[in-house]
Amino acid sequence: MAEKMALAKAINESLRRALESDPKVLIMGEDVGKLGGVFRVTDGLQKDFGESRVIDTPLAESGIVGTAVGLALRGYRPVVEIQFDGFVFPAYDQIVTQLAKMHARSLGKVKMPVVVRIPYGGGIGAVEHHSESPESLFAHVAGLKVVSPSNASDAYWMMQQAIQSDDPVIFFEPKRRYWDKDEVNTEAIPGPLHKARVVREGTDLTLAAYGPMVKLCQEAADAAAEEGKSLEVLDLRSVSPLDFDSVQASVEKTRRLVVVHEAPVFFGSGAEIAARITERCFYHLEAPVLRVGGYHAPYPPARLEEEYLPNLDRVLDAVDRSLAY
Amino acid sequence: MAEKMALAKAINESLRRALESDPKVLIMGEDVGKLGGVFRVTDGLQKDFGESRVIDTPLAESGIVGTAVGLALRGYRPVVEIQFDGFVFPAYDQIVTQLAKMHARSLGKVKMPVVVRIPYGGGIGAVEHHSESPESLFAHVAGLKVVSPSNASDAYWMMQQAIQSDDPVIFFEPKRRYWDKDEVNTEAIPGPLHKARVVREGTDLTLAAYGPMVKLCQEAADAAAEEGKSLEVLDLRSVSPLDFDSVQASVEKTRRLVVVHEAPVFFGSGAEIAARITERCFYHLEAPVLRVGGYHAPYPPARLEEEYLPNLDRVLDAVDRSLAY
Amino acid sequence: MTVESTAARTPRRSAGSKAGTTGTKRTTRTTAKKDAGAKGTEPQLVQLLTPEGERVKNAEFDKYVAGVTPEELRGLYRDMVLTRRFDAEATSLQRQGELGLWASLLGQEAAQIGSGRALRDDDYVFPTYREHGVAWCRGVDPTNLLGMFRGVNNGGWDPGGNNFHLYTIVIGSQTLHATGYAMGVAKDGADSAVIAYFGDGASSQGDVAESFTFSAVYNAPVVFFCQNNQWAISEPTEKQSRVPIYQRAQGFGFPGVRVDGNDVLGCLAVTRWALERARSGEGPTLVEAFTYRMGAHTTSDDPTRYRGDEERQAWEAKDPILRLRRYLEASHHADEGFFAELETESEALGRRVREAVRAMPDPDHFAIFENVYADGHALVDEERAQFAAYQASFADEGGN
Amino acid sequence: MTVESTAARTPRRSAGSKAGTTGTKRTTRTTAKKDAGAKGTEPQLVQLLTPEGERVKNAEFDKYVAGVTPEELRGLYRDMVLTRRFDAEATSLQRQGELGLWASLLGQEAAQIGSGRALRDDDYVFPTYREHGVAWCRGVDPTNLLGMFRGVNNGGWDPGGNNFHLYTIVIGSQTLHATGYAMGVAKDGADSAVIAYFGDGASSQGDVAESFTFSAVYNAPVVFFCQNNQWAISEPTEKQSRVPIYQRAQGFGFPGVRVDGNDVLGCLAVTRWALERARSGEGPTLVEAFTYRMGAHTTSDDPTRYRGDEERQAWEAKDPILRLRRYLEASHHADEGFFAELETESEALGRRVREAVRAMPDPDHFAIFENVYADGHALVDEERAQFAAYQASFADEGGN
Ligand SMILES: Cc1ncc(C[n+]2csc(CCOP(=O)(O)OP(=O)(O)O)c2C)c(N)n1
Ligand SMILES: Cc1ncc(C[n+]2csc(CCOP(=O)(O)OP(=O)(O)O)c2C)c(N)n1
Ligand SMILES: [Mg+2]
Ligand SMILES: [Mg+2]
Repeated sequence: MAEKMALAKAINESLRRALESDPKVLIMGEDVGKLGGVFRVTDGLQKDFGESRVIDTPLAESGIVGTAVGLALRGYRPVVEIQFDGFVFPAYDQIVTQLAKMHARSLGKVKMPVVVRIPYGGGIGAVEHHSESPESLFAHVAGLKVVSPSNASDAYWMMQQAIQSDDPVIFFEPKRRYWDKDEVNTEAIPGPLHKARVVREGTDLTLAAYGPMVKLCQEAADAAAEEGKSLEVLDLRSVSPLDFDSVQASVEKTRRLVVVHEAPVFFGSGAEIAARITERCFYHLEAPVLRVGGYHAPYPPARLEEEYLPNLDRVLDAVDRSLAY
Repeated sequence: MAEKMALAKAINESLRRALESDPKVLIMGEDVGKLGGVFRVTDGLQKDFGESRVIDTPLAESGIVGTAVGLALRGYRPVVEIQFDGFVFPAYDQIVTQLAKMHARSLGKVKMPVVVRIPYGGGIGAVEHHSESPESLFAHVAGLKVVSPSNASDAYWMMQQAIQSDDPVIFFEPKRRYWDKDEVNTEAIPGPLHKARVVREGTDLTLAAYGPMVKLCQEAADAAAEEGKSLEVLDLRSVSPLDFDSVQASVEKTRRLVVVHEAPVFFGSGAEIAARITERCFYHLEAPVLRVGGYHAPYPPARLEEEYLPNLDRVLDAVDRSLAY
Repeated sequence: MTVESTAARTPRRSAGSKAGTTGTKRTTRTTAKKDAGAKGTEPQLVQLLTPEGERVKNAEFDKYVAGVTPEELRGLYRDMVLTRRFDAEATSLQRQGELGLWASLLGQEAAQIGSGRALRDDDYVFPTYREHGVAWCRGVDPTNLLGMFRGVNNGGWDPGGNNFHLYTIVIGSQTLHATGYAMGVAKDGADSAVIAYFGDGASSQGDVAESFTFSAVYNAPVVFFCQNNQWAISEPTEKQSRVPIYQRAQGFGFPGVRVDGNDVLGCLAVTRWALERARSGEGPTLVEAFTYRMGAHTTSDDPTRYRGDEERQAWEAKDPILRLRRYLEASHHADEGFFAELETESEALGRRVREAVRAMPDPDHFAIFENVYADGHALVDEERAQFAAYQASFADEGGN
Repeated sequence: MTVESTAARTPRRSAGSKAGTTGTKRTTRTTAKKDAGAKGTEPQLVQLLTPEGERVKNAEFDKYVAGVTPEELRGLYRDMVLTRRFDAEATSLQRQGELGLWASLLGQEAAQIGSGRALRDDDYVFPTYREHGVAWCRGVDPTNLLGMFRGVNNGGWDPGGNNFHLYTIVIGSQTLHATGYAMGVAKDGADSAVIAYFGDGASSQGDVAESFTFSAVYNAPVVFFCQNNQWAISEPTEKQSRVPIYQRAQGFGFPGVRVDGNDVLGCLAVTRWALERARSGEGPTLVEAFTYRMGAHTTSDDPTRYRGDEERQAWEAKDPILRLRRYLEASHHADEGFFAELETESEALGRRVREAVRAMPDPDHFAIFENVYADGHALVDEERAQFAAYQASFADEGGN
């Protein structure tokens, strides 16, 4: 059924559906029970599925992921919540050395169907550690898949697919879009989890983004259209694997690419995209791939975040610079 | 005095000099005392400087880095050892959320002169977690500096400079080069810590590397020379900051660039170098920047590491591919 | 520290039910004494002042407060009242949009003032994000605490200025900093002590356990001061431990004690004892201050979703300020004039803080690039320059 | 697991001195009993069989081994002997260059066989990298254990095949996996138990503390089996804890017990007790098996740099195999024929392992790209294809 719902609610519905359809699915995390999570993404789930399926954990992220690994070994499919981006690091060791490598270590004997949900990104005026975009730190690690939806419908379906995946998926939820509403068709059969989507067609330049920055790129394309520039907007949806084929196809057409993400530019996903697309499209590119992202600085205090984050002006500035080549 | 010494010994001598010249310098880590570290890099230091300066710690990496942060706040300059690359992850939270950000968090009031020594990289036939190259995971994080020497002389001097730095430095030691000997002049006044060095001049293509791969690139340049190709070899020495000016200068001359590192290519330092150099040298490059590095797979068991690691053939293959443009 | 959804809230639930407690059977092998339960009256609870304001004798700890003068008692009272006033002002400033968030210490004044006033100037404090009362004791200007909650900085005071470290948001990590600092104090041969604050929830973090290990092994002069305020956001203490938290210490080889965290005298005495241990080379101590978070976790939190009013009411009867007032009145250590004057002072503080916050300027945009490194970094320089050029391009556009 | 420098080694030191122990003062507040010291005779040590092979009575634990038949005793002996033989073979295979590294269990046979034989088939084991004896009890083919040490894989058996998880090298992490697995067992309503092995060094890791917290809070059916072999590479246990490790448990709300880790009967009994607790819903238990690493940490280690021979000699007198042999002989539970036959079997095992290892093929190069993901990954496919093309280019070059 198609229904308009907020992105947070779409994830909530998707988790509910997973809990209903597979008794092995578990929800774990800090405050995910009665409180329903600090963003209410797990609202009502403990009430309906009980404390043994929706588990308030001790305040210890390594413990959350480490026990999820054990539960997966026992045949469960845990969906764990990290309360905020900046609090995933105590779990980083379990994610990188255990969760990511267990399947390979066992020569394929065991599977790790664990989803790590991380509300991420800035723009909500929060205090330190609550606004970061650490996706690069996971994409570099083989064994993990990294995805980020940009809208409610994708959030619903990508969560379904992430839970069904036998691989660990780091699921980055664009927290500043939690309240954005979109049509969600809970019956549509979705495309593959790791495939990019052309959000808007264009001919002069490609804007590639994922998660919270897709909306910004759409706005930039609108603004550029008013100036007679036709921008194509790609929603990458997945950071690992990255759908280079779709980016390549778009760039072969537009011959220009700007990548936008909130994470710092230095060693960010824009670097990987620029490097690979330049290799694939060397003779097509009219301009170097440009990147718009965070600076090489700690995420700043809230009153500076607008200067730090990519915004319409900075995206359009990069578009102009690219078109000037 | 110039003296030929192994890279491990050069670090040992550098640590000794730091302990002698500054009473605030401390050495901390697992087995750094009587054993002198599993690679003997701290050999003899506890004997000569005592247990209060050279500290065997409990087996807990987060604790090692976290207490080093506290010691730095008290005015000490801890040099901590992580026994192997794969064991840095339990300390990742303290490194990323505390060590890297304390200076900025305090608006510059406190300094974090902490060196984190990490023997890294493969090629020594070790078991899992003992051969990884995680430098990308630190370079992406603002507040950290990341360096890696390629030879004994640099190891000596870069360690001196890292200890003198008021910023946290992640010091990646190329463990497979620990026993390689080189001339070390302990009186020479070195250039800046974060400046790349032209190891060999050339005109046809630039090979850029750091740490263990510099030697390989020199060998590749030798081999290419026999075929009449003149390769310039750059030892980057520092991954954050990255000396893009030197790379740019070289590429403006050679018009071709191949970056070599052991770390996986995907989201590796080659991506950042390729992206930025392509932007800076768009009209100079005759070929896309090519990357030679690890695959997107966990570091394999020892009997496969030769296939996994960049080697002479793979570097020369990339050189040929670049020259073929 | 948590920023929460502004999405629709579910209706208030009246039942104060807790997430189910695991049925723990008693075992024979532990030598640890088992307490009656985390929320009941505690046999081991050190208490010098009852909720009714009566001074009860304690053979072990009385000596640590024997010299406390009436003036000092009034001082403790004043500290608590002013801290509460400041805290209330911050909460309302958040409501008014002047702050993005506030983490109230309401109910924890005795734990913070009692422990904070036990410290010497040369001692060093590692707080969480809720130690406004301790900051007050250290002489940190309350306004400075508000910077991070307003979003103008991530910590607005010089930690070395008052030996009061910056607020730490990543739960538990400061306990390791405190331990390292204390190792440094010991190396220096100083007799200062270090105190690390953390919460009941934090007790589950691996970092806290590692700080126990390091401090025990190096015999570091550190006091671990756990304010067990019964809740970690929505999770009751039973989700963190099935035995009282103070017992955690003994398995690491140092003593733990539980004190009534709403009894300022008790907190003062027990902290003094623990600090004295630290100074005299006896190493670490764990103090569990049994108290209650009377407000929401932060201004973003809605406690009605997970706890009932009865619990709060029960704890209101144990209010830390009320009980000291009762004692001061009954013992005639303070008169009406004192209370009236304090009321005036309190209002003045509120006003001063309000005005100071409203006048607090937004940071300069270039602050993003400041202090990322102490010794500079080429990329930061490059990005700062690009940013400057970009900003200048708007200025160029003039009226656009 | 440690690969060490092949650099010059310093001369053997004869003094068995330890890294300085912190002068720990006794405190009054802990309820924990203090033991005589980590290396002395332990008052709390559960011991059923003395080093001299005498069976001593133990009111609490005798019942767990009351039914052990002479045949079972011979079985335990056989397990220990064969495990030691296998271990020795692996050490010499490393010397011969057939293995890159070996982590010997020499001296820890009783701890591993005693605990391993206490398990039921449906129980699940989470080992470190040294549990060759436990693997033996689980029926994992010894040859399979050698794959990772030879460098042909990172774990060469199916964990689910024998309910024996892969070796874990990152110290302590498996304790959380065990806890999660045990939480799953409880959810399934099964009465299986889970056992997590770790070392004295590992007890310092935050992950181990978190596993104690999680298992206690969820009352998970898990036994934490710590082999305190006195050393974490070069660091003596005092660098990890200033009180005996078994005491760690009580602060988390579950029992801890120290057993003579060189007494196979004691280990069997105590583990059975702990497993029974797990099965009957009493939650976690910590067992500290007090034993000794008689060899080097791994074949890369040189223990002469940090410990003396006297210590080893003292522990040799407590050899786990010797004491059971004495008991078997004195009680006439085994005759010369048994020992002779075992000797033959032992040699055969050595031979079989030797041959199997030498015949172990190197992995296919494409194995690098296998099993990175269960559901595939576009980049892995791409890199595999590039690798294939690159490999093929050599084939093309023919005689080059
Ligand atoms: C590592 C980490 N995980 C999660 C959070 C989110 N968080 C902030 S406060 C809090 C609860 C803390 O509870 P407690 O330690 O009892 O302190 P209290 O807030 O009650 O003072 C949580 C989960 C965090 N700040 N850091
Ligand atoms: C997280 C981590 N840090 C460091 C190491 C290196 N290392 C391997 S074994 C070891 C000592 C382990 O001591 P213990 O836990 O007592 O076990 P034992 O080796 O004595 O059986 C160390 C430091 C590691 N494997 N993992
Ligand atoms: Mg709390
Ligand atoms: Mg050990």
